[in-house]
Amino acid sequence: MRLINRRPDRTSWMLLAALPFLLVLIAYALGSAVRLAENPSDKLLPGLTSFVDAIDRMAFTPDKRTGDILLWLDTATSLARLVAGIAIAAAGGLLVGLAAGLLPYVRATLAPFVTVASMVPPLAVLPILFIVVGLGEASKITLIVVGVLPCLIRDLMLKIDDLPRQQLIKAQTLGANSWTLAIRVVLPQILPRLIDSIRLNLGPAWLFLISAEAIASEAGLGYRIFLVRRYLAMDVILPYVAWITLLCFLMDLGLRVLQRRAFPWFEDARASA
Amino acid sequence: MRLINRRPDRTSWMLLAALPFLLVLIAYALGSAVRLAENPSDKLLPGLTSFVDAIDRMAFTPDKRTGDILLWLDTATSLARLVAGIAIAAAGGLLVGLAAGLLPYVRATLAPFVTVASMVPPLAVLPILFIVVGLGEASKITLIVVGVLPCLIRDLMLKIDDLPRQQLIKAQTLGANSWTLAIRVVLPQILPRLIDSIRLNLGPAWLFLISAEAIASEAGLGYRIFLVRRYLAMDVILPYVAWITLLCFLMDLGLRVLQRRAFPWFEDARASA
Amino acid sequence: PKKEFKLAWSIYVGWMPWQYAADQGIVKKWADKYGIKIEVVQFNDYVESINQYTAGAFDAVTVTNMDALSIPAAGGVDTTAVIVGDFSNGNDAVILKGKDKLSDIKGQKVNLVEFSVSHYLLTRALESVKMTEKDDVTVVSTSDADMVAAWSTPDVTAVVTWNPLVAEILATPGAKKVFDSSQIPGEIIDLTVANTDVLKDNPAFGKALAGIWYETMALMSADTPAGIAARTAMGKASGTDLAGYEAQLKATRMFYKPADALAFVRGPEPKATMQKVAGFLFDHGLLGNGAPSAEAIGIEFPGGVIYGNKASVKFRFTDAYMAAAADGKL
Amino acid sequence: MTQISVRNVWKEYGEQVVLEQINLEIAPRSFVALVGPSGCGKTTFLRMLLSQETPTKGEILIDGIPISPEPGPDRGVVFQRYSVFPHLTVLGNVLLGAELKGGGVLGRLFGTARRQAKEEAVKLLDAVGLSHALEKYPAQLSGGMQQRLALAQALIAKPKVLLLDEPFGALDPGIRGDVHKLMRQLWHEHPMSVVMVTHDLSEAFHLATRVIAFDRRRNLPEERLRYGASITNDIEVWPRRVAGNPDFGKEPTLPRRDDPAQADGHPDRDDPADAA
Amino acid sequence: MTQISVRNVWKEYGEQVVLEQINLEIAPRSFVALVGPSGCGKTTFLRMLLSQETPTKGEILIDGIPISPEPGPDRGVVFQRYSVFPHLTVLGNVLLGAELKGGGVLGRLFGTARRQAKEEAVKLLDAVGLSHALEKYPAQLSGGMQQRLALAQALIAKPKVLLLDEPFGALDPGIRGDVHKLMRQLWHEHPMSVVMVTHDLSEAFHLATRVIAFDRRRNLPEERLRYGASITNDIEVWPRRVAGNPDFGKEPTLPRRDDPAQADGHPDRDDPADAA
Ligand SMILES: Nc1ncnc2c1ncn2[C@@H]1O[C@H](COP(=O)(O)OP(=O)(O)OP(=O)(O)O)[C@@H](O)[C@H]1O
Ligand SMILES: Nc1ncnc2c1ncn2[C@@H]1O[C@H](COP(=O)(O)OP(=O)(O)OP(=O)(O)O)[C@@H](O)[C@H]1O
Ligand SMILES: [Mg+2]
Ligand SMILES: [Mg+2]
Repeated sequence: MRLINRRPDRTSWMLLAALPFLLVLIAYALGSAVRLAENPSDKLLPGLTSFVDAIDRMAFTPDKRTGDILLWLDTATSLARLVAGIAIAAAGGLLVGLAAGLLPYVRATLAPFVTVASMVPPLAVLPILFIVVGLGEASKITLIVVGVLPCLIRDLMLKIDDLPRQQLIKAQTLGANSWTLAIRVVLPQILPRLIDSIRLNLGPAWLFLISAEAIASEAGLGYRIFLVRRYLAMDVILPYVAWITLLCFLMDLGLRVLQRRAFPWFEDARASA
Repeated sequence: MRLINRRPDRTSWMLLAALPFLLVLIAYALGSAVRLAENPSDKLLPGLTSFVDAIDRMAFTPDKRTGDILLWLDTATSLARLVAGIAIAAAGGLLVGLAAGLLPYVRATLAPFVTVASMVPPLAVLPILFIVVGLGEASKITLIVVGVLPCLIRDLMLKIDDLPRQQLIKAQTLGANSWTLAIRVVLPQILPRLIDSIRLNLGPAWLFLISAEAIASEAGLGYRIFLVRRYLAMDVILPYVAWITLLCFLMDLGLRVLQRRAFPWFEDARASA
Repeated sequence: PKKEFKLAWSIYVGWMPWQYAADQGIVKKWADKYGIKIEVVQFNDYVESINQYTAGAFDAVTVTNMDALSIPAAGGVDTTAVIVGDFSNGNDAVILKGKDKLSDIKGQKVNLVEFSVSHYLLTRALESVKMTEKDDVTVVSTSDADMVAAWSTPDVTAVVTWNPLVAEILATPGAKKVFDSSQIPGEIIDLTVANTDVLKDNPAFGKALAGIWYETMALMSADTPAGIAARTAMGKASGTDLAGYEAQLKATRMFYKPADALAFVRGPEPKATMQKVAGFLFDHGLLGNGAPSAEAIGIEFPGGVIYGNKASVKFRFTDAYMAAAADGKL
Repeated sequence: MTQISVRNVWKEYGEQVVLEQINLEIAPRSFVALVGPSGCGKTTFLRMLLSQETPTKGEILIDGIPISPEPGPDRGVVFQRYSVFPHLTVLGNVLLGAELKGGGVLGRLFGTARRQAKEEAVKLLDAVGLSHALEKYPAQLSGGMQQRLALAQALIAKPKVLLLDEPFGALDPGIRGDVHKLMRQLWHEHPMSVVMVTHDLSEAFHLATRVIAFDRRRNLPEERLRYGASITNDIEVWPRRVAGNPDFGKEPTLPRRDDPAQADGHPDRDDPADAA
Repeated sequence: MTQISVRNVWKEYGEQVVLEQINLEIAPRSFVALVGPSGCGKTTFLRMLLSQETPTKGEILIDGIPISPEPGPDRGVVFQRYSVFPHLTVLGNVLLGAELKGGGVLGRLFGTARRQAKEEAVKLLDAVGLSHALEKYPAQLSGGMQQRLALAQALIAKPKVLLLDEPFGALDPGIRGDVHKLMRQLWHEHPMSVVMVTHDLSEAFHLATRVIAFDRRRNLPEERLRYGASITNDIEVWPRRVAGNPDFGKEPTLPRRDDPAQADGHPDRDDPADAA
């Protein structure tokens, strides 16, 4: 049979799926063993016990100085920033995207600007950001917003363009004005697509958050990674990276579930389009 | 007439499009004037003459030490890295994406791993990366590849899924085997979509490049920005940011033109799908 | 045996000579003399350069005494200070906004690069006015690259940092230096260190480093056009100009001559300093997991004096290479 | 009572003349079928009636008044596709018309007003045979059901003119027969004029009171750009059909060759909901 | 000469029995039309003939040999949509069959081989009336032209069996008439059997030598899952049509009600290329 027609059965599937993860683990274990044999206190690729130690220290033992459990503190801090940033960007993106997608005057005004803005590397203009919003929580949230918002607006504009023109006409023949058309016809159809856009922008949002936390912060996952990088504590960094990956994965999953639950019509409509 | 039906004419359109850029310029000019009035040597929002000076220094005066013109040197260096990184990621993404998209065995093996890998924040594992690939050009290129590749693979896999199943069946009834089906039917249809994916990933690619250059480099746009950032030399940073934005814009434009030229059938086919 | 060696350096006033030496062929000249190859690699990010050295990607690195102890030494990489280049004599400073007494720092948020020499300087400064980090201030970790920008924001009122950032910050209205490293002279030492095992197997590498260094020192300290050219180039490479660079040099006690360095390293200061530094690092949990005390890591000084755990000496000051340079035996 | 007057209308797209010199009086309560070869401008003409396009020359009046420059609730429309809103249930789609009209800023009705609108919507949905699928979403409906829904949705706004652009072109022939019957019945019951574009002559004669054919009079390749289509045929259907008088407009006597295979015993054969 | 034998075939999806106990012998050179209500399993049956699905029970043989477990060049197919490759020109689409067969690892032909294949492709395209559009891409063709292209593409691979799943369902009635004529002609000229699924009884009788109807014998809601469809009618078309004997299979004598409005004077009325 042709390769394209050959399908693994359930068991093979699971074995195959586990394979690359196993390979990475084995490669790590080997590398770590070699390095630890040379230098027992090697920090770059620590052994299992170091990880267990570090995880225990970060996730289950209160910090001596502050009494906080660092991993939870960092997670809560980072998530609060991330969620705030994404929520603001989503709300703003929705508002501006809707206006620019529907109203030619707004689009003429904003479309070129947003296109250019989405290409500015936000990390490079951080100093100005600091001056405008200060160095506190606001700056981290703002960096996420500044980085993600233009992309969301662009996305939503394109997605409104993708709605069949006939729908807008039809709504007008049913008596819609610009406003009711926006809230009754376009908004509800754009919301599930906004979730898609947010999912796409989760990665960049994390990147911006980590970068912002690396620059000035007192807690947060990115802060901790950059802090312990100062003494090459890979035994802390790697679990943190894994944890961030897991959080990212869960957020993505959550958004997918939200999309399915909140917009039951969407999946079918997309499939039949 | 309803707002959604009101369209600006050509002149208004251009005026409106220019408006937000003007507003930003004016806001900048005001802010700059206020700060300069307070402190004539303020560096955060320099005045026009400082920009002219800085641009002249960076873009038109050869460096005394090396004879290079810094802006061009930085641009050439950064672009070479970016293009290399994107090219490698694109080639790898195409290869792996094609294999995983077409062959169920490869997909079973790679799909979950790629999904997880695309969520690892690459900046956080930089030290390991540097050890593995060293510090030369390779490290910057690798960071771009590591950051962009999983997204490209995921994208392409999804895009291969979106090809109508009927096409694959049809090709088999015309005598295709897995390989000829891949190169004659799927590859040519995926290439223009790869360009779309690359365009989406240009922003992240720049981010990774700038981050990598900030850590270890001797030239490059990101290097220069981080070098002068210590001195808050916004008169150099802002033109550099504008320049990066322009480059990004041109690359995006170039890719769009390439797509239209190299795949003349694509636009129509997408519109009629 | 090994023939090719790699040195990582990062941009700082006292380490700029490495770049210049590489550009001017001084590195190659000395490497050729010893029949080896030395690659000089610049880092923008200081911490990353140390990490790379610690991970084994480099044989030598430019580093401060404190970071040498907390990163490579605590990471089990036996490290020897081949060259004691200078100590900070005002290059690091505590700066307040609108206040001019150090004691005004009480209760403020202090922005600095956490766990860096700035952090150490803050601790020492607070000691001098009978305060402690724990009770009297809040440390906000801030990247050095953005320190100047951070200072320009209204909510940042106290920073501890180093040059050229200090100069930039002091140039803004309202910035007052209330404490600097000249008040703890000799405690923040800028070194060029190398892996002890590599040095043991390849003494030529250490000798070449010393040869390169002191030839460059002679060049840059000279009041000749060549000296000015050297300093101009170094200033430029660090993102400033001749005047800016010379201002930074002024706040640095450079050991231009090997004899000066020898006098310093053979004296009592290094040992006293390292004792304080180890204490600081231990307090902040930076001496490795489960380090039982500040003396968990042994530090050797010229003449075989050892501070701390004699069974686990990981950081060594040596006078061997500088003495050779002083004696013209390279 | 909704007289439509089209006075010397021309439509050009840049260089290309699409329609030229269209003059037409459509009597109240007409059912006009518009036929003609592909690309001759039928859709363009309908778009102008809908104010989705404006004529290059000439004017269109409804009851003597120039039509508004944008689509409005006086003219309803059903397109070949995309006429219903995928995010609303069947009931929601029909209710929408009432809500947009009477729902104020929110575009929603509450309380009694909503109950009344709902009753009306259900009655309409009953008329188009969708009362059993009130809570389904359009994607769960077959093509025929979607077009019936689009009809109900258009009718609740009580348009004076109903415009149809190949509304049944995408349906299977069998299902098309059912919808034709429904269409005729709706036209009898609602006080409106209908203008329908179709490719299918038999459909045109089956439903309309008047069949109008557009075509280019000059069709040499080199003349294609310079000459647009105009009205080439204008046929009164015989026996005359009269709105509100369904007796005259009954089934044609000949069985149609493209009637459904198993028309009986499958009253809702295009209904995937039943199969599920 | 391509005898297709379907022996006691059942198809179930999980709980649901879709087809049960299908027994069928299809003689060489037949043209079988498969009709039946929506969802009765016509497509499923065709998919099994194509090896896109495997029967749950039973077996399918071609000339006495069980069919290969995957699609292959012995069986060609035209779907309702997506049968042609958007990235290849009209000529490229037809050449593809030859290139995939004889083009080795690259799947491309060069030199003489290519020239020969091209000649053959052009001849086929001529037969389906597309010789004037060789360099166009499918997206530039009308629906009717795309389906004609799909036919030419399938035929160049010289399949023993040609499978068609509602190939003309998406076409306008007028254009459909043209393609019917073509289809009949192709069947006469190429030594193959044809199995065509359609919704349209008139189409079935118009083209086929044999019309087979699928339906569920038990259709109560509670029995729907447990009972699949099977063959309910198997009609030999009269007058008999014989492959290669086009005289017998000529146009039906009655004019068809759904024939095109302006059939004459518009030989290629569904051809957007002409309008451009
Ligand atoms: N927005 C537009 N810009 C330019 N040309 C257009 C536009 N809309 C339609 N045309 C042209 O006008 C002509 C008539 O198009 P129209 O869609 O009205 O034809 P139609 O009779 O509805 O055809 P069909 O039966 O295929 O639906 C065509 O040649 C088309 O190319
Ligand atoms: N992959 C599948 N998984 C589960 N059920 C399926 C699958 N494919 C088809 N079915 C079911 O099998 C039945 C027959 O489907 P099929 O597509 O063969 O019908 P059909 O006769 O071709 O209908 P239509 O005339 O609408 O094309 C349907 O009830 C359908 O829901
Ligand atoms: Mg039309
Ligand atoms: Mg089917």
